[in-house]
Amino acid sequence: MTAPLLDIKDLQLGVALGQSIHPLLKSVSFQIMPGEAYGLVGESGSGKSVTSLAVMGLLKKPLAVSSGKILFKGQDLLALPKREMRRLRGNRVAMIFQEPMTALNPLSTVGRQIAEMFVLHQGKSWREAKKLAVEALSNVRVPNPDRRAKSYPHQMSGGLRQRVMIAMALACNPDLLIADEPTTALDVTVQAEVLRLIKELCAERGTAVLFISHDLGVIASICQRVGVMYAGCLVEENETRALFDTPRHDYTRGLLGALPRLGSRSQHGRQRLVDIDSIIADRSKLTDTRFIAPRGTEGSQP
Amino acid sequence: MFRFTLRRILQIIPTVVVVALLIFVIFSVVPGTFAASLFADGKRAADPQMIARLNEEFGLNKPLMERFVAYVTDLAQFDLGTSFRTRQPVFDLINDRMWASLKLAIVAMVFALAVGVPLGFLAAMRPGSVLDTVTMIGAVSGLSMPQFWLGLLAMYLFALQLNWLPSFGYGNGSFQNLILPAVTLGVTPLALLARTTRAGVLDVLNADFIRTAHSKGMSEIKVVRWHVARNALVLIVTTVGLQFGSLIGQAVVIEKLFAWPGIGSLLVDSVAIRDIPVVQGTILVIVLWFLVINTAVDLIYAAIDPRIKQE
Amino acid sequence: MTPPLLQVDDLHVRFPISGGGLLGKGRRMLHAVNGISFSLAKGECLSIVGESGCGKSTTALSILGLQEPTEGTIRYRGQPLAGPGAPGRMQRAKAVQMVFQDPYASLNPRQSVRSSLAAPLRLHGVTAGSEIEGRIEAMLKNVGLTPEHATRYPHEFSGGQRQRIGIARALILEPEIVVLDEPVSALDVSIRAQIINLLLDLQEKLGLSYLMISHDLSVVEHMSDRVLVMYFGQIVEEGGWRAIFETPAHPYTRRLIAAIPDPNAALSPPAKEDRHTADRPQLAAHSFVSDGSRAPDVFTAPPSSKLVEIALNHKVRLAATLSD
Amino acid sequence: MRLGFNFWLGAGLTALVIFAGVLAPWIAPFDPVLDADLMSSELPPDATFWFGTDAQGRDVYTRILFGAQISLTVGIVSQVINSIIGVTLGMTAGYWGGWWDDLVNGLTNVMLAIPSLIFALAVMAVLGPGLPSLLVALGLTNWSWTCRIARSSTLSLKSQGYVQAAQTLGYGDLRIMFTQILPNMMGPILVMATLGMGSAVLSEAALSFLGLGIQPPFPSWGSMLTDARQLIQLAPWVAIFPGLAIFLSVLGFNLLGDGLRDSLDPHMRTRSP
Amino acid sequence: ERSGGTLVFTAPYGSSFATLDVQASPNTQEEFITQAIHRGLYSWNSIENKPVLELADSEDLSEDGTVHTYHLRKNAVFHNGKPLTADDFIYSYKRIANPKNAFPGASFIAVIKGADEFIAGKADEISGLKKIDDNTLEITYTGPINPGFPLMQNTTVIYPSNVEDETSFAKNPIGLGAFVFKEHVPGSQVVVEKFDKYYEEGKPYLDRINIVLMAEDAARDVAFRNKEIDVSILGPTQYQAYQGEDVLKDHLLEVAEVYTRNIGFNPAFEPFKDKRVRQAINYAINAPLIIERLVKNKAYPASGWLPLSSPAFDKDKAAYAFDPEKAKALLTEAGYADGFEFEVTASPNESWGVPIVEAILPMLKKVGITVKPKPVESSALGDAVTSNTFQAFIWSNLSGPDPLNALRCFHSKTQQSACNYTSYASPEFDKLYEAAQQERDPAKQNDLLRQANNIVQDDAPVWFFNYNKAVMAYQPWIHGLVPNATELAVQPYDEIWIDETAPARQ
Ligand SMILES: Nc1ncnc2c1ncn2[C@@H]1O[C@H](COP(=O)(O)OP(=O)(O)OP(=O)(O)O)[C@@H](O)[C@H]1O
Ligand SMILES: Nc1ncnc2c1ncn2[C@@H]1O[C@H](COP(=O)(O)OP(=O)(O)OP(=O)(O)O)[C@@H](O)[C@H]1O
Ligand SMILES: [Mg+2]
Ligand SMILES: [Mg+2]
Repeated sequence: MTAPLLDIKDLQLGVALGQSIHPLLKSVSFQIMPGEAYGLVGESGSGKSVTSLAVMGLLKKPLAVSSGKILFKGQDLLALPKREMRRLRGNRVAMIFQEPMTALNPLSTVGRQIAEMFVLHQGKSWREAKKLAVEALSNVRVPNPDRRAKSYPHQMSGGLRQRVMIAMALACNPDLLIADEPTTALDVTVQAEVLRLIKELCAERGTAVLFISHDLGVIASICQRVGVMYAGCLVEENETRALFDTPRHDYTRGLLGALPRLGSRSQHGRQRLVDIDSIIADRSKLTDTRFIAPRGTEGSQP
Repeated sequence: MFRFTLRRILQIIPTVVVVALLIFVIFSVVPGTFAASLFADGKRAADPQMIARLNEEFGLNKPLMERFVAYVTDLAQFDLGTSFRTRQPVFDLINDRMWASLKLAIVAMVFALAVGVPLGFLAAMRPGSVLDTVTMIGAVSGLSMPQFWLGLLAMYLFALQLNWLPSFGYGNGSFQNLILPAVTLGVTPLALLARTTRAGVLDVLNADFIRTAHSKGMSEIKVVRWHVARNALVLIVTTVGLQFGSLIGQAVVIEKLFAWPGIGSLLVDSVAIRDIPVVQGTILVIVLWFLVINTAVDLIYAAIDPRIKQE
Repeated sequence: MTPPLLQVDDLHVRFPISGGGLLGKGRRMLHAVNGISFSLAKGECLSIVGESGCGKSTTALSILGLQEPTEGTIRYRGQPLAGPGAPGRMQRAKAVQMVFQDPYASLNPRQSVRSSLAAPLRLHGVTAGSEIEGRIEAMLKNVGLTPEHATRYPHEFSGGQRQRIGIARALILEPEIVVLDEPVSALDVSIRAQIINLLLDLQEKLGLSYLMISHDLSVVEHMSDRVLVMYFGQIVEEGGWRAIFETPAHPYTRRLIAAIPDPNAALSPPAKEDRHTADRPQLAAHSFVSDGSRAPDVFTAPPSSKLVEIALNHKVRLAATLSD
Repeated sequence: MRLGFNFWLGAGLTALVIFAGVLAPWIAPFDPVLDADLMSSELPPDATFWFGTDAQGRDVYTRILFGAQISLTVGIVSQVINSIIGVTLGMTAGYWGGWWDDLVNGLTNVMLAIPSLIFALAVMAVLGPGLPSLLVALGLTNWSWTCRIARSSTLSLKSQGYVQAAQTLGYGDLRIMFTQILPNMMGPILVMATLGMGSAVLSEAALSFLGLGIQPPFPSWGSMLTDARQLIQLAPWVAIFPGLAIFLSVLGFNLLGDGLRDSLDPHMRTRSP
Repeated sequence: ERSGGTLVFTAPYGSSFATLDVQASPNTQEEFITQAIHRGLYSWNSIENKPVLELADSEDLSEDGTVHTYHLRKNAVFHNGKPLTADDFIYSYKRIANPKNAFPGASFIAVIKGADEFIAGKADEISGLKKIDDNTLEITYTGPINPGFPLMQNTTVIYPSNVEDETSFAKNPIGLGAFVFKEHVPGSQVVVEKFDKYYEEGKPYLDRINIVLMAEDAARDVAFRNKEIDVSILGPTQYQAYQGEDVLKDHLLEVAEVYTRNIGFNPAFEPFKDKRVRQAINYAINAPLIIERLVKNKAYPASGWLPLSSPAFDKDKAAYAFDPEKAKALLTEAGYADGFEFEVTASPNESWGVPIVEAILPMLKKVGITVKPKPVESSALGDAVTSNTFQAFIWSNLSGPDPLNALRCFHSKTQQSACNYTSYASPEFDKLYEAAQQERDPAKQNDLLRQANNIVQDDAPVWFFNYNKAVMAYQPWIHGLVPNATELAVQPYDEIWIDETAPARQ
């Protein structure tokens, strides 16, 4: 059995309020295998983004990890010196953010912003790096990459900008790509193209993906395994198909039933949507039970 | 870019026209006349014939409308009129004084920039640190002090007690004479620049694209050099423009205190003796200066920020 | 024949865009809506779908009187709602109301729920305190809140509750038509279901007509009776929900539906093929003005084309030359 | 809303000024104008005259207390005028747009281009020195920033759901402006006004220095300081205390404004001067 | 050896020179330039306290005293090399009186016969001006007056008649004085240098004078203490401070100048119609105390209109004593037992403006009178007073050196707007004054004027405050300064020299 690429062990983090720490993540553990696409879904505010930021080592001031380990290829990222962490970041672990508009520097050409990756991690000269940047743009199927490299972010549509982000993230062929809701700001048709792009490129290069989304449909179309988060806990984890077929945790079940599914009206007629609140009597108890299925099997109780 | 430039330059015109009208109206109803002010010090008995003669000579007894037409006609030919007091063209008077004012404003601004921007930058890099706290307290204090009070204190300290610098005046135009007034004048823009720089840098540091930069594995220094500096510059340039533009106007008090022969003191003196053509001309020049500087800033802005030209 | 509840005819909206000429004169026009016609029947839910910027909101705002149409007419029960002879804000307010997308921005943070709901009543001549109280209470109950909530301020509510208040406010004047602009897209997944259920309940209970704008095709399918597919200011396809979702004709509609990440489809790929192969052979691809894959120029009027009825109540936009 | 140390320090200083101004008639040991004994002029601070006496033999402490009234009046009244002008113009311009917006924008640019001290100087020259003229002069000069902020706030509030909702509910324009828009932009306007109070007090001092401020016997801090500049060596207390009073009160207004701004909207810092 | 050195002189009356064309400017500020560069027919002799001939060696006087024949200096040369001739006088006086120029000096030229017609544009020549030959000039005056006063002013100096472009005088002045114009840094200073061909043998001593502009007292104080300037005009506070400092107190030059500070009462304002009210105010105010404490003794208490240095000053006439009781009694008599309220129009001037009104305010309050300062700008004060729109005003007015001219302001025939600001009219005074006008014997004339002055004092049309004391501080190495009662700051530069102790000469 291969070693996991990313192994998060019992991660706890919180907001430091003076002396005390207000916990946001109450013990989260999961593993991502090399080349695997892992999805995280969950309620807004359940801690998906902070988990990903913790992996990147990008938590800012009031937020801090209080315990746990983040092992990347066996190395504990939390114990890594800053310098080493920087070398890893972008190079081995890369990230795409939700808002492609604000995630790019408006005053700098996209070509240059991609080229920075090569200068930083491969010690290339700016001239070479710019050439590689054009190549990276063409890799993400941006038409006219030569010209596009010289454009500024505001001259591009949302979809193009997100492609630039992807080009940037994949520039150094990272082992892990973290994508935090990369398509929620995009139109459906554009979203589909971007998703296909991520899927194809990562498959091509064997890049593992940590994919965060609200949208179960998106998760289903990309990920092999899914973790469901609720109130700072990973409450259920399973193979995608198994999770959809036999959700076990109340919240997961609520989630799946709460949304109308395309085609279900014509098959079953209009059915009342499941109201999560009605199936969950006591939200505070929700994190008491967890359903973590061992990899490769159907879900089972811990 | 050319079109943008031209458009911004043409936009100055209506503002100048309105300002010209405004000051004409204001100073046509101002009480007191130049002729009467000649007797203000009581050193001569008032001479009604002479007052009448002077008013006639300056056309002050003509109807307002007629004066207005004459004023506008002259202005349209870039003629600012003739000073009541010196009987020289206002343009010459202003020209004589402009350079002293410019020198003062430029040195004050350079001082403010050289000190304010680095301080603001450092403060923003370490928010909450001692340096940050001290800088920001200093900046609010700088903004809270009456300028002439500060100048007076500086004058007593550096000129009288320490005897390091000349206390007043233009001298023969040497740099030493410039230091005290320029530094005093520079305090306000310095404080404002330190504050805007800090706020601007902090805003940039909180922007999403800085997080992107960090996620690329960039070191702090590179983040600042590659991404923060230029974005913060956009804000700094705006402040510099506004401040630099209004510095000549703000210098009125400082010029008066330090007997600096700029157009600020020319203005105050001319208001005091009701030398209306000079007052109008000076204000116009000060306004024009403000507009030109800000237009220049807009152009610089457009050069820095590719988004501007678009709209 | 009685006129339909709402009738929109050949609606055009153009926005002047500054910065054309040297002094910002010679203004260009942005063609946001280009000749839209449709009608809305009593008790019906009509949805408009289409990509961002295609003019959905502009259409809705025109109906609400928040945007002056450049051309075209909008009639409510045969009476013009916009343009000359249109009623004032007051009458229109009783005909059409709106539920907004962002539950956080749609409530005045400085008004309590009660005053948000009471002020429009007062404005429309309901002055008796008891009547106002009664109507507010009833309305709060309708949207699943309790009368105690009335004294609170918006920040004391969750997103879902705010959206309920927004719905209550839209319904307090008892309008016949409610415009829903992305009513659930800003809400967390777990709350969406509640609001969708609520909207459907209210529609049934009060006999409301909905004009819904949404990106989310699964919600559209779930809620709508009829669907309009908009593309750059024009309706490219129009039909009952079944026709649109089961037999989409226009390539843009098909692309739209295909793009929906659907867990069922993703997990069982063959099913996907089945659903969209029901092409109509008589509609050759070249007869469409645009297949929606390339962005047209928003600064010029679109080329002429025509909506053609291909089945009962199912229309598709075809190039004008072909249909002539 | 979390208010920082700055805010409380500013609030404290401002409260002190208000306290001094309001209670001056009761807590001041002397009359600010009539208790002048030339025989006891320029006395250094002692138990009777806490801050010493001035050239006219008046108690500096008393005059500083009464000076707070003038400074508060100048600060508050001029800012109320400024805010009313700025908000009215900015809000209507932002709400109605069109030619009115262009006109207001033009006017704002004009006002911005004339340095406020110079405009105040001109207005004072026309109206003559004195408190009422000063209130008018300072009230007319500094509304352009308020106007800009009001306009941009209105523009962004206009597209907020609740404003649009009010329109669809049949509210009239004025009702919408006053019940929906105005209350929601009071924060930044208040900040501008607070900061403006500080600069009004400073402008009063500068105009006094230029011979156009409030004239005696009203004890304004600016004129006290201006009168005292000759005495800075002989009787420094006559100059130091009014200088400190100006400094501390302006500091108070500024800190208060900064504090409010930081707690209302940290991003506003960069938008206004 | 007195020769050499640079004098740094201050021009304290503003932050600029209006113009270098001094004929066009009535300001004291420009007199500094005049004094260095120009000469007029007469000049003021500070020692003898009267005007004396300057550009003529001698004059002949006609029987009726109206025609003067001047024998001009033969060695006088303009800075441009032109020798002085009678043409230069005719040219200069016509230029000053030219109606197109509207120069302020025109009213001085008006003492020459025929000048009025010329000024009015009705004549091409001034009939009273006659060139006998190059070196002889005959002037006919309108009456038997002393032409020294009008013709010694800086607005009546003589320019060379051979300069084509008259506008050049404003930038490049040419005169007959001891110093040649060198440069003007606007708003900063005027530099003049020694004129080698100056007509007085051996003069001037100085090589160069920098006349620096410095209006702000505090700045001047610092500069003087820093030894950046050689002389400084002192304000009251500095006067007091300098007197207390050993290094400074020995180098103060004091003089009683010829200005009377006063509060003028408008008789159109009901209470001021009554002489007793006006007297009461004079009794109610402790002027000496104000002078001592507020003006720091930089003034002399006024005992009447004519100042100490006036030849018609009456040493025996006592000033109004400080007597509030008497003031109250007078007010009661006049029917104002409960007092009244009046406004004093005042400029910000520290010696004769609002601060003084502030000081009398509590004193008058004690006798029941409420005073309100009505602040105006300096430039508006003249307007307010000459347009007679005041209840009372506080001002400093010229009251010398010529007593006849000074008392003209109380002659009922003088217009209110000219200088009879208090609309004073007393038949008794008029009789004495008109007699004095006709009197040719100076002693008798002064006697008449003395009596007239005392009538004014009794009638109290004004509150008599003080006569100005001008004080100049100078560095110990400066010599040759004179107590000029007309204006202390204006010094005869050709007499001044600098000794070896000057830092610049070491
Ligand atoms: N800088 C911060 N300071 C304090 N609390 C924070 C901070 N950042 C996040 N949180 C809190 O941490 C919790 C988890 O936030 P996170 O952004 O990870 O949620 P999420 O699952 O990504 O939600 P969403 O789906 O809305 O993006 C939330 O309750 C949030 O309020
Ligand atoms: N006030 C306006 N001024 C100028 N252009 C406008 C204005 N309002 C809308 N537009 C433009 O009109 C077009 C249609 O806008 P509209 O808001 O109707 O789109 P939409 O379909 O609702 O998009 P979304 O799904 O993003 O809400 C867009 O290109 C938009 O930029
Ligand atoms: Mg998130
Ligand atoms: Mg929309």
